[in-house]
Amino acid sequence: MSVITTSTDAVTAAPARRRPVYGIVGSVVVVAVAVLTIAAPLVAPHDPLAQDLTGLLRPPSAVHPFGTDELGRDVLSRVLHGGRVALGVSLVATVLSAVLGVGLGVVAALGGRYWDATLGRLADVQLAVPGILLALVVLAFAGSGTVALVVVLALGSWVLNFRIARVHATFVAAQPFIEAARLAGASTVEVVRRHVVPALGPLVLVAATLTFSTVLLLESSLGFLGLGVQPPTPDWGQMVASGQAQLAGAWWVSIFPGAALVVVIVGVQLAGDRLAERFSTAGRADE
Amino acid sequence: MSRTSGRALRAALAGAAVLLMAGCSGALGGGSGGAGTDTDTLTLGLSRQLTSLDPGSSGSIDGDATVQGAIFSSLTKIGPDQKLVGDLATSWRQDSDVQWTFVLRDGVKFSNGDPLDAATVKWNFDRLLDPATKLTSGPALRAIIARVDAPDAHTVVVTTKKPYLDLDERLSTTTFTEQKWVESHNPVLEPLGSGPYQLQSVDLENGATLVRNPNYYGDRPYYDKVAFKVLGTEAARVQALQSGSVDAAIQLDPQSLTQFAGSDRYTTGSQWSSWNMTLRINETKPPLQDPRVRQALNYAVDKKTIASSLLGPDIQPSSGQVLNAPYDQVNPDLQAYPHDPAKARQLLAEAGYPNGLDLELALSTGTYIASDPIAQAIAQQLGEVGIRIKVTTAQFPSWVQRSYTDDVADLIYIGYSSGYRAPAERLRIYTSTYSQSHFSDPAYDALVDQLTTATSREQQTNLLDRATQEFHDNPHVVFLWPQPLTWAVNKNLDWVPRPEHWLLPQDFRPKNAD
Amino acid sequence: MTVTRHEPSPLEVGPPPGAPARRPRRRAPLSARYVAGRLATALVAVWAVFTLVFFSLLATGNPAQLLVAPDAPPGELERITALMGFDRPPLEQYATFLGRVVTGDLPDSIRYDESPLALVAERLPASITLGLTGLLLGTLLGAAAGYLGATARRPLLRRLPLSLLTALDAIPSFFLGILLIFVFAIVLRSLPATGGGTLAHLVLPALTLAVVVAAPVGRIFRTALLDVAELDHVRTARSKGIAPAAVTARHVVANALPPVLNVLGVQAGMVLGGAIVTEALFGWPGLGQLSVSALNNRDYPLVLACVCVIAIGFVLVNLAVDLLAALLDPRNRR
Amino acid sequence: MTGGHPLLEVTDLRTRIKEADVVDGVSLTVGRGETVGLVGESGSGKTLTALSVVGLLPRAARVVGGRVALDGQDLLALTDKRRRAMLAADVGVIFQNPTVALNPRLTVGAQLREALPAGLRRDRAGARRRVLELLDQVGIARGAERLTAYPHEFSGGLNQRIMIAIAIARSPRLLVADEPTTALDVSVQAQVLDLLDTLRADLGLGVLLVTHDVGVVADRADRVAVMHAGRIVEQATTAEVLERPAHERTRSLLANVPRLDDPAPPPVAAGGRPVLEVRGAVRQFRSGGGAPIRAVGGVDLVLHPGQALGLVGESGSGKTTLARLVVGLDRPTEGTVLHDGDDPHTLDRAGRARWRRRVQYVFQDPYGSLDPRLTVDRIIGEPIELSGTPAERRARRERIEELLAEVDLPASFAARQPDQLSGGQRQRVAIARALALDPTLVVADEPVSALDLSVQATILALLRRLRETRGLTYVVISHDLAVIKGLCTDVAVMQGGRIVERGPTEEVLGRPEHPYTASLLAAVPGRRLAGPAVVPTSA
Repeated sequence: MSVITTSTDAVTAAPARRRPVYGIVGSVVVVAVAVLTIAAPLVAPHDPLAQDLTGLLRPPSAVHPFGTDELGRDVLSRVLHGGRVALGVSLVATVLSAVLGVGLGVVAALGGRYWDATLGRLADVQLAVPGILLALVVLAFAGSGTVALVVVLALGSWVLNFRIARVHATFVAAQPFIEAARLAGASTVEVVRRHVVPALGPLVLVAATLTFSTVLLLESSLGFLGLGVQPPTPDWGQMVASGQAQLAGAWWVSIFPGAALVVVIVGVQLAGDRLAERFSTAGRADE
Repeated sequence: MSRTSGRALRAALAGAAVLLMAGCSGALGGGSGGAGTDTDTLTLGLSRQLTSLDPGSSGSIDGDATVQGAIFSSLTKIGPDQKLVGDLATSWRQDSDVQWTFVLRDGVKFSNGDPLDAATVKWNFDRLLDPATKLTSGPALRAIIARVDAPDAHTVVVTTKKPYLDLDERLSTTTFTEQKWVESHNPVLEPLGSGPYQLQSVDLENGATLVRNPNYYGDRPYYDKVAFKVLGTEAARVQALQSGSVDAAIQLDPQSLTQFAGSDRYTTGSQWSSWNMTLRINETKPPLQDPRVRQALNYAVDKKTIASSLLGPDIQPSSGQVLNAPYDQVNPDLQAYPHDPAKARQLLAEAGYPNGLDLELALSTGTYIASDPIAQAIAQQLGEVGIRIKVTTAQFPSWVQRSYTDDVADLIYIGYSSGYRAPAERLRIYTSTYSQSHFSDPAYDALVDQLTTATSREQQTNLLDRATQEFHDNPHVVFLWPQPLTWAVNKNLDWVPRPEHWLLPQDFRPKNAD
Repeated sequence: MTVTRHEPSPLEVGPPPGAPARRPRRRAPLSARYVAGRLATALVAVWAVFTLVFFSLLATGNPAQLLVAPDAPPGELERITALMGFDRPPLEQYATFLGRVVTGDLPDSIRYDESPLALVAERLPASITLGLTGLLLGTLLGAAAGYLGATARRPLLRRLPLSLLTALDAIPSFFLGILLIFVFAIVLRSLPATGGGTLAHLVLPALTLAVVVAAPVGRIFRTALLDVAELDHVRTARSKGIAPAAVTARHVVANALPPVLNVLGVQAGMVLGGAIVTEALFGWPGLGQLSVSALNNRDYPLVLACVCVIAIGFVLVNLAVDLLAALLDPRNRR
Repeated sequence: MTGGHPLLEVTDLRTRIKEADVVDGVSLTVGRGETVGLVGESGSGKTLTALSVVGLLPRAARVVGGRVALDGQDLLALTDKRRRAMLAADVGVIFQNPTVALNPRLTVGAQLREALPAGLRRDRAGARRRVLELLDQVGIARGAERLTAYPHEFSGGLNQRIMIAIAIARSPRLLVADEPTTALDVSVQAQVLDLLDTLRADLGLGVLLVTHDVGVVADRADRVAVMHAGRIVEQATTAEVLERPAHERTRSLLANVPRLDDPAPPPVAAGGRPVLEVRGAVRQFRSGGGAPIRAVGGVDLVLHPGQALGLVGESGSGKTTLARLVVGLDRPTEGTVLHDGDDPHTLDRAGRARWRRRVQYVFQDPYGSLDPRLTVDRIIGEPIELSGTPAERRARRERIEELLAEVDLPASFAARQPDQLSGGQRQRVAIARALALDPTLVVADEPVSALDLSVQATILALLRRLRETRGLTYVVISHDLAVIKGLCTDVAVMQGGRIVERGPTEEVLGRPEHPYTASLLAAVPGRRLAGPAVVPTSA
């Protein structure tokens, strides 16, 4: 007997779920890049800072697989070392942003109207200033340093975590099991510790992948504008900028670090999508 | 969709469309004539954002000064061949050590038709000399000029405070506007001058559009219309050239120039300029107060290699002074410090720093040609003699601001250009009283003061040689090189590069035009 | 299976059990009170931003230093500083400045010697043009890709547009901009690389901005379409026997718009931020470029005007999005 | 116009979700003018059977075999387009929850017009006439005024009438009603079912009535099909099924229906200090701009040890709000709630902790009341960890085993998580948690309303047993009078935030004094079920 599909609506496409393989590929890419950059001193063929004024802007070759830059430095080694900075700074900023956002989100959700209104307004204010503009102001004020950079990146991204945490914490707080815990004698702090924070965990992890992409984008944009990590320390955004003028003649100076950025962001997004899907199916398991 | 919500949606969409169109017309109406598309329009790329078109504001030559140079006229001017000629003045003479008389051209008019006479010139000087104004050209002139008189409509008499041999050349960048106009307009954005062009529109961040001044007294410039485009970064300049949207641009990184080597559209070039690059040293820090340390810095940098690889094969290091031939008169006896790392290490050891020291080198983003790689290369070479360099970068304004304070970085990569060749002015930049100097050298200051008030050319040359020798032996900078003037200019255009970095529209004409 | 799942009896009057007493945020969004409340929030936001930026800038140094010629005699700096009032205590400067803002008598831009509002107003059309074009283009691209992603029968057509947008979204704006310039301006020479003024100049920066908007809009629209298509009332519509396309148009698309609007509100902020990089990259004569330049020049009356206008713009866009969403939902109407 | 075929003939229908046949060879018929009831517990496949017939399956499900013949014409053999046309012309569908089954963004008028046959839709005036006629037919007065309204402006009952109007708009011959009254209060439920009956009679419709409510089927259906695990286990006339149930499933289904003719627990003499005293309790909620809403408007209530008070009333009557006041989850705007003479909101910390142990709550929704991330062990142990004495904490493990045993769950369940439990097991865990600190007063808010009949019966039995073994004092909230009857010594009837009648269960339900109580009793479906008294619904 032939299979008959009886749903005839126009919106019939089976949810084109990303197959897990994409998530796995994404995770593998992220892990691979992370390993390569952490191991940069071991795997990089050259000193990323070693100049060769007689070999400027050499195209890719066996000695320099990614070519050399405007000071004759090996681009491959700089891309590898540049990842340490870009990914490290972004990771720290992501963690800071998650802690800040989730902390404030829980306070807003459970701290009563006053806190909710105040923090909500604060988030609105934060959102109303583009992250880049705020970064320009703060970095002009504090100077370009790693600490300032991390703070700026966290400031530019905590609102997402805040909103996700606030909405979800509000949802969790409205669940009967929270009242059950209160009836069992739990204080607000205990309710948060026992029920709210564990419930937020998976979501925060998914949000962290989003935050990480955002932060990495912002970090590289700042690097591109010359406000990020300072030379000679290599950084992807900064490297793209340094080769921008030579794009027609020496494309490799910009393209390789830019491509590295794209690969990491795609990898993180794929891994994040997979995570999101896993947790959302887990959440539906009992229906 | 229900009728009401449908209507609401349509209204919203219509509103958005109207906004969009309003925006378009606003944005598109602002500037007309796409660059490079209009054959009657000459499009020139500037490297610096404009700050002010007020003739009383001193600006960067590769920026507002060039635009001012097309709009205003001055008493004297320097031609493309470096010769000083009259502009508003038909003749001038030095009456005494401190008095000069300029005879003005007849019938000069501003672009709005108002006359420009000696009284106008006097009012302009009075405006600059008035200590109450904020005009940035004022203070320097106040140091030189005592008073300006206009005994009749054609005669301007300038009285200096002390003898000043180069006043005629010094005044080649002092330009004039009209009192009545300034009182009713914002001269920063609405200049009125008597030069070959008049302003049509200006956007300090992005450029200006000029049209020919019908009342101009001099040779009629070839192009009716000129668009200056601010291309603030190397990448912007390169991209503008690559996409063919400018006819000429200067201040290109030599490495970028190679991209245009085979271009069928542009000729490129590189030559000496009036711009002299050094590392200024902040001597408020103890190690740098020792002349041996400063000499060591000079020995440690391989100026020749850096200049030839990063600035162009023809660029030679400065000969141990802050002046370059052929633009400046130089001291022929001086030589560049040779690259001698051993000597540098020895001097450092003698000064008590056998293990080297840590210094900061501050850069201004994109202000000087190839400054980032140059700084990295210098840092590497200094590192080889044990001087560990941390390079910091800041936007030009904050970098400059910091350079005025004693908190300035230990080393800054900086250069000075000039629109005129008064030797005293070139050396004064490195006296200890200069706002960006952070050292004390009374002997050198005294020599420059004497040079400023020299009353004869022989005396001037003598004093110049003594001052440069003094500065060479007890250096307060790391002598580097002249920044080259690099350019890419449309093959069909005739143009003589000017070492001062002027990119004046009146200098351009098509190759085949007569 | 959710279909046969027993519906719990309707909630009784009162707040949801356990939740801290909270009123639904959007009760009567179109009432004057609601709009006034939102505008008040906007004012508070603008004031907070203003204060933050004011003190940050004050801390970065004395703007008078930039007004003084390099060869100015000693004392010139102090003179200008006093003239501009930069030597007063910070709080006094703040109070003075705030007072002038409130009375509408803004101090002139330091660099332009003109009212910063006039300068901002001059740049605003260009920014709005770029921003709106980017937003509209992105929305259209995203909506088309999302619609195809939910309804197309061919797997390729269903996946490709959305995947393409997602991939483009992973390219940082500055890098995408560079690539676009390289391809269209340098290799093909079909579009100008930098500057503003003509429609041709608008294409590349608008495309760069559109990508930022398109991918999230596309994803959300697709998800919303699929979710709404599963709702009971769509089943009701299907039971009426009307054509599938009509079901989609009347019942699915309209109900899938609110999440898209929400995303647009957030993305509008991204566009405002992205415009700073994009305008710098493409030399687009807009507000982003003006604010960066003003910041570099320590022209803080102008910086404040720019930042405040950008913040107001963001709040207004979000207000508009909220109002539009409310307009589209009759439940919010009476 | 008709051949020898029944109106609807389903033969060996199979519908699959993923790899499971959720409808596994179902065959049934519906004749003209006949109502066929399709009953079964949740998950039995009754709704999917109905949706398979009308071609409205969710995305994940698909029909893989069988025949669905309308008037002899096999729908499954037709092209999509023709099948759709035929279904549209001849079959009307009514869904469970009228509030979400209508498009919130379109006016009622627009949605009705859309349901008209294509030809009529284009004729503006004709369409309007027909729409008004339909509204009149489903008993909606002042139809013209209602056309521009949106569904959210109507009550559930009114919306369900509109759904019915949509279903009959194209003059179908078959009506498929999927749990048409489940989301409605009993009084509204009766009206809607009456309407369906009238329409069936007037229009000669065949009706396939899908429901879990045996009472509804008993009252309304001519024939009954009982479903279990995707199959029809019994199919016969209603009278036959009710009187001589052949299949074991049918028998247990009938046996588990709580009945109003069951005896109520005997009244308990009011002795000693009251466990609970509610004095003039008022709870107001601020509403947006308008006058404050009085959810509870001055309630007095005294409860003595051992009593079990049933709180009944329709949705919105203030039952849950009152319960929340009683357990201290909420504070009264006016008046006091005293436990053993103490007001918990004035107690000090230690006093509150002692009070906390004495009062516990069992929630309506066994899905939401257990933290899905914790094990049963942690869930039951939570009150002990938070409020127990040191001795209790040390004996935690043994205590949890005792509690599990008391609610008839094996000790091995301690390691499970809620998603590994059925609804009834969850509710047992929730009860065990409530008992962990040996409370004297337990408030149970609709403790069985989310459960299937068979499960419901066992939970009710558990609650009855606990009352006897532990001497608990109960407050039980339910909209289901039969549940109260079997469990409570006393009943309080709430209407509009007030208690309108209170007394021993037998008296109040046997001889209601207040007209509201009487109307509640009258609306309870299931008159045709065996037994002398009316039988309430389980919904």
